[in-house]
Amino acid sequence: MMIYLLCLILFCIGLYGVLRKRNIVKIIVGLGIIEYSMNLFFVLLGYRTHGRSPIEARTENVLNMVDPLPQAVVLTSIVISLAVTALVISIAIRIYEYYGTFDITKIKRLKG
Amino acid sequence: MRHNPDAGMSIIVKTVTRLTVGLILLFGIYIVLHGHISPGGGFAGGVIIALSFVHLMLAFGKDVASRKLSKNIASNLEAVGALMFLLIAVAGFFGGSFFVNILEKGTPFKLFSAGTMLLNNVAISLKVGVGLFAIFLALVILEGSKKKK
Amino acid sequence: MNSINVVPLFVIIPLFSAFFISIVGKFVKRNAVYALSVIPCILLSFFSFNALRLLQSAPGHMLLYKIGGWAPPFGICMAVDAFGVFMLVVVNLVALFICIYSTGYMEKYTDMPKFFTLFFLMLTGMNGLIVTGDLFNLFVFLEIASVASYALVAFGTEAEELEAAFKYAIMGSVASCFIFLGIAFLYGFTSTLNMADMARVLATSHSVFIIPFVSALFIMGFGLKAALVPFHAWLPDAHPSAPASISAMLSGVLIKTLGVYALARIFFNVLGITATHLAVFRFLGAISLVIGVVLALSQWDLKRLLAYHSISQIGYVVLGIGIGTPLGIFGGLFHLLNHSVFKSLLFLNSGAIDYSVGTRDLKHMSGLKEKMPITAGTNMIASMSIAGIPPFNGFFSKLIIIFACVQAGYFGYCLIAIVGSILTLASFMKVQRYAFLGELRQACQNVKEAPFVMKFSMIALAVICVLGGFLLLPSLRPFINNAVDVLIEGAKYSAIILGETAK
Amino acid sequence: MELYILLIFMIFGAIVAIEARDLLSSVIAVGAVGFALCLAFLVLKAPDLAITQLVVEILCLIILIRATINRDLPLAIEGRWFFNTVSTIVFVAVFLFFAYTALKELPAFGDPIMSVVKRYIEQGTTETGAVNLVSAVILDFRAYDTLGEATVLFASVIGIMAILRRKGRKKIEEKEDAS
Repeated sequence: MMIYLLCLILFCIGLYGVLRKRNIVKIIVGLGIIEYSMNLFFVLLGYRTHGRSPIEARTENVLNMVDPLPQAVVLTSIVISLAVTALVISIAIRIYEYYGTFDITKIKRLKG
Repeated sequence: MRHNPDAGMSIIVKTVTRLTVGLILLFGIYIVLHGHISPGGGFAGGVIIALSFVHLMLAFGKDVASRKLSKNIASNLEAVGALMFLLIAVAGFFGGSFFVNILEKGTPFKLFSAGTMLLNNVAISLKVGVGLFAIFLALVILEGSKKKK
Repeated sequence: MNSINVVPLFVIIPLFSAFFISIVGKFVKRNAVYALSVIPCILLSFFSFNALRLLQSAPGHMLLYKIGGWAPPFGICMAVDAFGVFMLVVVNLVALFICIYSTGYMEKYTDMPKFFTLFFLMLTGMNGLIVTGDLFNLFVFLEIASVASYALVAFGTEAEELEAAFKYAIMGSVASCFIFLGIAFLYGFTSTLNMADMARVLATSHSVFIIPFVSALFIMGFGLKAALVPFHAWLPDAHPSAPASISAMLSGVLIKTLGVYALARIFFNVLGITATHLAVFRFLGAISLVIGVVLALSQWDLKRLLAYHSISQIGYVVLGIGIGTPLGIFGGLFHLLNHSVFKSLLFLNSGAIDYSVGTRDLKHMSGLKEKMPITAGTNMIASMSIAGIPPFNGFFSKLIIIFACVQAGYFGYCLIAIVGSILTLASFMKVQRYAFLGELRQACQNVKEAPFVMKFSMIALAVICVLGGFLLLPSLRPFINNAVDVLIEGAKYSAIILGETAK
Repeated sequence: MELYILLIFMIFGAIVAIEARDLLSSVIAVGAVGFALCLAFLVLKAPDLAITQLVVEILCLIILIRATINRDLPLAIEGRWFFNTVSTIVFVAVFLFFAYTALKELPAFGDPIMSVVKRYIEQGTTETGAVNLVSAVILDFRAYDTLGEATVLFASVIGIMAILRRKGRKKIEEKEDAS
């Protein structure tokens, strides 16, 4: 139970970084940390004490396998977070080209 | 690889890169082909292939790598990979419903053992590898154009 | 190809055309790409009406499609019921007219093939989300639609658009992380990802804290995708800066499928609706209704004004669904249909003005009626129906929501709905007076009417606006009523799916 | 036991990444958190995930460094208005409290209820022919997810190519010759 809480604390640190920081790169870093903790939490749910990795051994029949479903789901989620992070970084680069700064309080051309 | 000597990093990095790029590419292809036997698979292998191209570009500068695989060829190849994956899925219609694994299964520990899984892995790795390299090329080319302005 | 195979076509067709256009786009002339993009949309709308007809004959009023031949709890299944077909018809019809419109509108932007590729990817995401019966699959298609819409908002790479796209992308991905956390908790508790199987396990299990916490996570995640008030900050920036056909797609269809449909499907069919959920929905709906209209009054940029109205109209829909009685849900869904029609028409009109006059500011344009009669006419119809003037469809759906409020005894919400409708009327009078009536400004002398393609789709949507009112006829009413029944008895959803696989 | 050590290290790495003044050091701190996550996957017996996380982490790091390296960056000035800090901290506290209560009801760490997965483990190899069950789940039982997944990556590549093109809109004078 304690390990789940540590993972959610990591989630909150990332959330703090996204909501609180003024620098675009810090916000992207916070987003990355949120996605790391999210993936870790899902895999933690599937762990079995003294389990073995879910690959059949040639010689003997592996009995206590770890849950393969969260691993398949998190593999997809890792690549989704890569796709979103790459998109957000390319937007940040173009914003730096126009505004000359990464500080979101200075990027306020939009009204309201 | 004829290139203007000043682009890219120092000579030491270039010689090391000449040695390791082939090995990284080979390792990536191994991971893709053995996806259903050992850990790894379409995604991991594809990203390793992309990294080998990125490694080449970082060491030798932009023009060498884009001569190997230019941007619009990359985006076309990526769409071809994605289309291949979709066609394998649609081919499942003959075997009943959408994503049926129509090829025969073969004996477990052999290379051609899991029906369409091998083809799926190859299609995904083609798409992921070329797509991520296209992203990196787009990022670098934007940087180049800004300096010229 | 027997009839059941129509279900995966809703994902295969847009996906195939997205990949095909991105390959062929550079080597083919412009109108070939236009043809390549309009034909799949026509096919999709035809299949969605076809699915409507198929549904009557389907066992248990549910089109169940087992992907890869695996039975639901083990593989992913596609479950299309009355509520799903209702959303499919709305999404694909509006997408058809927007696609026709954008073949004309995209002259102003470079790199047009990439636009249509992203357009079809967004359509794939929405159709996939409506069709799927698996919770993680719903998350993946939600991500496809969101990533495509982040890129489309920043399509014209100007400074404001990039800033709006950045804000939208960050808030959107934080919302997706909350949704993924909710899915992780549900998987940990029920150890299955299939919605029907999960509903059965949740119904039999006794959990005191899990369901409230997970529903809070989902309300935050899908609430942000639906732009309900506490999470609406991205919408007034993202919609004006997107190209007009995309802002029509965003506020017409995207926030409804990603937000309202997903909320309704998960809360009514999976988690099991409770009185507190309904109270929260009513409260959020009422707040976004009021704040959306009040903020819209002071706006001078036409598209920003329309974006704030999207927030308030979504408030109507969520308020309608939050009442919980069959009449309330009927009003909510009917308003969802009407809003996606007249809101996309309003955005298409603003795009036509932007295309010919070149500005979005109400102060700089007036008296366009002489030069752009058709746009003025369609705008008049759309403003009348959003403000709720009797002969048009907006009036009937708002009326039903107000009746449902009175019938269920929520007089406060009923008052808010009426006041909101009046303020909407006021702000659209402003739009009419400044944009179309009054004398023609000398700057706008050489303004010419929008091209034929744009006029055709605007007139088509206006016709639907006028005809929308007749959906109340007894012959057409079951179209929405079956969707309402799906939501009312939520538990039947899982009984049908699991029952169907058992036999 | 080593899981706790890795998690504590990740939390410290995350704090350093958020609070570091220089952007480059915060990007490198995120890299460290990513590699610790890769180790955690190995400890949790998920080799597929470890490879993918390691490789994706490297690519993400290269792109991030590329975005921050040759910019004449002022140091990230601290300080934002007071209301924002209070609301973030209150939200985090409420979130953690309710998460704690919900966590108590989840099955204990280490023995997940594997109702659906039992069939994957027992008949996975016979039905799909794959030895690596994670690949069996990805490419056969839930192959539709992987199709969606490949489309997300395709969408982001096309989106990045659309965002990073040099000229977004045609200027007015160009519009005549184009149409």
